[in-house]
Amino acid sequence: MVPTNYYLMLSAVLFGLGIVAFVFKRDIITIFMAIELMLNAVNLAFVAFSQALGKPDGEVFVLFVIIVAAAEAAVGLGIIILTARNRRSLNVENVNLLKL
Amino acid sequence: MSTTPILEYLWIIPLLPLLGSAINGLLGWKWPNKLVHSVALGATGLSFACALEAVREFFANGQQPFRKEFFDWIVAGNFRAGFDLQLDQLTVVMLLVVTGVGFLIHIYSTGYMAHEEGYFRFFSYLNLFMFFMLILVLAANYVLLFVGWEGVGLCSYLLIGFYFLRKSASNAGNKAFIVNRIGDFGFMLGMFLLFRTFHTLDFNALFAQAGPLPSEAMGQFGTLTIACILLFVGATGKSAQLPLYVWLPDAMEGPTPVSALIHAATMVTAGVYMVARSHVLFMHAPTAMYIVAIVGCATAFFAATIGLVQSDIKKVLAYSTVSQLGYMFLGCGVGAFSAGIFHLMTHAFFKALLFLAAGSVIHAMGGEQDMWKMGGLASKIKVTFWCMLFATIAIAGFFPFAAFFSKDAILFAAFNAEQSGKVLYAVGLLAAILTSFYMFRLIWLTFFGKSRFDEHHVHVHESPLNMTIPLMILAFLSLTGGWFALPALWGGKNYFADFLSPILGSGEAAAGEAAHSLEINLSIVAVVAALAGLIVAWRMYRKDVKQGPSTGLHKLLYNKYYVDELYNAAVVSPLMWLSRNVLWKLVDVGVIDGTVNGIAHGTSAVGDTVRQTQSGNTRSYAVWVLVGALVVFVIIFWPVLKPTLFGAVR
Amino acid sequence: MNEFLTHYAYLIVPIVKIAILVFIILTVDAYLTWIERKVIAHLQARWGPHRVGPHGLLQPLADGVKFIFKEDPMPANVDKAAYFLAPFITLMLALTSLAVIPFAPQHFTVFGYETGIGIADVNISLLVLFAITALGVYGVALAGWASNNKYSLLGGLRSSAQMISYELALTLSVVGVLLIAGDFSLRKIVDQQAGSGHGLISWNIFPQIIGFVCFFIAAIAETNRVPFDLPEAESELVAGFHTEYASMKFAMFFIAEYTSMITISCLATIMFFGGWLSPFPASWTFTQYLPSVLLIPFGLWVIFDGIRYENMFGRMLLPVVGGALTAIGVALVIFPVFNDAIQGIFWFLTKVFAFLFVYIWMRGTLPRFRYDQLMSFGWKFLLPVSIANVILTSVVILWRMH
Amino acid sequence: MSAQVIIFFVLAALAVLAAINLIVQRHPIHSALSLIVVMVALAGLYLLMGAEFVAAVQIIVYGGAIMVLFIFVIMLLNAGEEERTNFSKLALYGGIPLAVAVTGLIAASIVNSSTATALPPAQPVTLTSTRTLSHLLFTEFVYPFELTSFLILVAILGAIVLAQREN
Repeated sequence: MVPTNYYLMLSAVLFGLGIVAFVFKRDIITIFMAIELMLNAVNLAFVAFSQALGKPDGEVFVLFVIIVAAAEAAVGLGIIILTARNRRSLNVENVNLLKL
Repeated sequence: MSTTPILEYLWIIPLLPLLGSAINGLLGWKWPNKLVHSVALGATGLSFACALEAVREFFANGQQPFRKEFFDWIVAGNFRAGFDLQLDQLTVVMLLVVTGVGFLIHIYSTGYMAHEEGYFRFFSYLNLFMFFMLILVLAANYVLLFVGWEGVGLCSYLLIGFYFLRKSASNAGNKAFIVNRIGDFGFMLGMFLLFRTFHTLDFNALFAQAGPLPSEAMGQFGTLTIACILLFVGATGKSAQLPLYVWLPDAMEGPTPVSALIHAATMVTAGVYMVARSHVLFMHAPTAMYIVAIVGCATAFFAATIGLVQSDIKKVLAYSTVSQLGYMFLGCGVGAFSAGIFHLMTHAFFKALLFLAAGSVIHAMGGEQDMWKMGGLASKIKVTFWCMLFATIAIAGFFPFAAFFSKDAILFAAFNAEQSGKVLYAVGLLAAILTSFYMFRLIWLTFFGKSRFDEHHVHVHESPLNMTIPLMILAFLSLTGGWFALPALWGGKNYFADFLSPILGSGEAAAGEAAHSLEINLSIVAVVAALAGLIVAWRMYRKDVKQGPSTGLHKLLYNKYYVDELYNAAVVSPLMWLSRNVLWKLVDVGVIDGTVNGIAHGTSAVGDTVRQTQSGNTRSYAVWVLVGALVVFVIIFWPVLKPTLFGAVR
Repeated sequence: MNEFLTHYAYLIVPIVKIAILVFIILTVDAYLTWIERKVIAHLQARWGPHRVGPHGLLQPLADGVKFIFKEDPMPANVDKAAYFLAPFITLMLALTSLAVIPFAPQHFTVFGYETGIGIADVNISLLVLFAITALGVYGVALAGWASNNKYSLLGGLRSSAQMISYELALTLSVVGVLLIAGDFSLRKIVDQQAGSGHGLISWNIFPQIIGFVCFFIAAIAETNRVPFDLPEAESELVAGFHTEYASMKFAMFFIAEYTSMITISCLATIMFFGGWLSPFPASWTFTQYLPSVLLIPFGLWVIFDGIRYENMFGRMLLPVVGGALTAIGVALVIFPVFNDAIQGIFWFLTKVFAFLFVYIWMRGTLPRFRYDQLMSFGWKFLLPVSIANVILTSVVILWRMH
Repeated sequence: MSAQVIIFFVLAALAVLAAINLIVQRHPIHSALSLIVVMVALAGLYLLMGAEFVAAVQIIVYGGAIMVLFIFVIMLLNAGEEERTNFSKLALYGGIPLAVAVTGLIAASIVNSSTATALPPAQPVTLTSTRTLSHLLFTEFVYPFELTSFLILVAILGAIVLAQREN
């Protein structure tokens, strides 16, 4: 039997890696992937908890997270395509109009 | 279930006008007049019918005062103000007067307002007024009564300012509202005091507690006395008594039906009703009673004197109204509550009639209100003339018409009052003479003599039926209305007093059987007084007179004792000065604007400094997000983290 | 030795089964190419392969040898990792998807390890199947992208778009069946279709005819077969995503394609045509001799055809084959045990091959879609219809309940 | 060390390595591929825990739809390798410590929280969780469920509006 702690630690580590990617990658798409990675880490924690406590609610929540991720991907990638079209670059550091 | 469907659902009576008002007010703006006034009339008529049915059931129940708590409205601690309606003898009288006269005046208005702008607005307001007035008379506790009280105030404001394009009209509206505020303030203070003393504002509970209390001696200002005086201040505001009567004459800016309904028949009598309703308290406070009597008497005389010389037909009626209200208060003041209420009823009839007739006259004259520009109308508008004449006779107090009995009862009670009764009686009698004088002056100036307007421009015409029929009905009522209360010696029986006695107690207890001869004499005196007034007026205005230059006393009276100017100087202008120089220039500009602008500048300054962090580089933003996440995490998980971080150190 | 086996049976038995299955599948794939070429040839009034071995029976062998020994050039500056990964992904997924398919009802016990015919008996086998199919896109997409060639890229893009679009319809079209069966396990779905033993009337095809049509169309699109083979449209983009692939890598794509054809056929059989169930009512016991009735005449015909075959080799080989087939048929008659044993697998294979034939038949018949037609068909027709089917089915089921 | 633990560690190592690879790789396609590996590994973990339906959905939706969309977009935009610009000094110097801090804090609180350690091992409690899940989804969580469908509708519209060229 695998202790639940292992799963939680794994999810923490993945989450941290997601953060690092989120901060350190310059490619919009990769940053987006980092977000997905963090979502996955959280999902792992959810499933671990729900299985440990024998309650399926956590898994239901995972389903919701996945749905949201799908919607998010649809819109986000649309935005990415637009930015790539307009700014001819996927590097977020060139997309710097968001200031006074 | 019960044999008293309407009583069980008493709220239907006020609700109907409210519905009518809502319908007309919300949807009526593009409806044809027919639809609008059919809605309004339907609402009022139905509610009148319901009132009749309710009264029938009331009698069927053997005149058991009916009371029902429909729902809690305000509940806070031990304070409860419910939507409780009650129906007892007093309410019955008021209910019938309000709905009945109101219905007639609605009918009249359909003719009078036919060519006015904002027809739907007018009827919406009128229905709304009916609603509040019914709430007022049906209320079973002071708070609900106060709702109706304020509501009718609002409606009167709206209706006085009906021609809001006229500066004078809107000013009059404001004036009425503001002056009433003073009275209402007193009223509220009175309510607070009562609640503080008795921990309830419900009529039954309150009076049940107040009843057994010892009545406070004359000249002693106990709690009850003060409470009663405060309530009476409210009454002076609403019922236009000295010193707060000033708004009523200006209120004549409103359409004439409004003057008839609100400022003669119903609303202004609310004060009297309230005093009568809380007579238990007043009975325990002779001082307050005395004050009421004095104020009433003084008002009666004072207003009558002003009424002598007014040239505007409606103004005359307005002052007459004030003085008649004074009579009612006099009645209440000397303990003859039933007499006061009785006079209220009769007055509702003939004063409404007077106003409506005056309105008809004005209608006929094409909007002219100055009596000096009238004359000789008797032959041209017969119906109006006769109705007006009846009303005048009634108000003047000739035997055997309405005011004769009511006014007579009041004067008789005053005469028997233990506190300086004779004086009150004398002044009242004087006022009676004046009343009959200015009324007949009005008649002569308006209807007799040569016409003082050029026939070519103004072509006089009798009003349509829907205006004249209410006149006739009211005329009939004001002729016969007095016979409800035939004093014993007129071979009759005072049904009215007996009817009200379970509620008000028999105020005429003072008059024993021995007093009959006295009463006869007094009534003869009264009739003589009325005759005197008539004769004087006839002598003065028989021949067509010109409006002479007003001088001396006449000038003083004509300018209403300069009371308005006095108030202006004493109250209004200091207030204006205060508002302009202190509240505006100091408080508003200095404090409030200063604070607001200061905050704004501070915000922008902070923003200027903080925005440096906003580099526009998404990765930096990502880092900021991270910082925020860190902080939130630490805050949330502090209990778990504390041992983790510092437990390890030790 | 023996207790070792019993101890590790849970490892050994599946491995053995996998090895057997892979061998069988690869052979079937190989001969599927032969069958396809033959069938199409005859549809087009040609002979098809007939040089290598009698009736070209050894053609697949020759192709295999060719694939192995062919040179494998790699185009300049491709993305190596992806370039190598793509065919492996494709083949691996194609083969994996077969793992959850039950081929026959029997259960047997080896070394105390109880197992069935078919690798794994997962109770969400259908979901697993769809999951694997869903991953199938990557092979094509990566191949297209990695090989650094605009035709390949276009092919990859097309195929990924097409697969995403038709996956929806594919998944939705079987929901009806799921609603009826109330379970994800393919085995349970088949058992449910057995009904009260009155043969084919209780198969899902009848209540789910719409679902079946949607399913089959979408499935063809998923496997990139004609008329949905845009990713490798020869006339437009040389060979689509596998333009730059040669020899074994190309072979992998090919095997994968045929394997997924088989998978889909199996799936269709199981979902709609009652898997291994016989179409005849259980009471008709004589029908269980059908295999022999088919095998013996066929074997005799093969012998007859073989003895007067043009070349020596054929005259030696074909009679042997025919004899073997006849012998099997006779054996089935003699030993009822065997006969009972093979009933399920017989029907299953029959149905599967029927579907494969339909595949090939369509390839021989239908023209290719245009890209926009493809998309609008998938989104505007197939998807709504399958959704409507779902709604209809659930309504009917509810109505049945009450 | 039971078989399950071994499987767990294998899958976990796979996931972590793939995640690191996501960061190290410079071409978005490779990052995407490694992310897919992470997801598949996670699906394996779910299966290990007995959450089979979630595992399947994870692969179907994440692996089969979302990541395909990513790769599709990458191919469509023909994205090249990312250039290593460092305009944001904040991210350059502040990033690593913060990330480490957050991760460390989470891990620390997991390790030291009495509840997390007291949890029973996450094991296949029930293998028919699909039915229970759907039950929950349509009874207890029906409103969120409907809301998500609305959300998806909105997302579709948004994607369409974004993607279409204004003309």
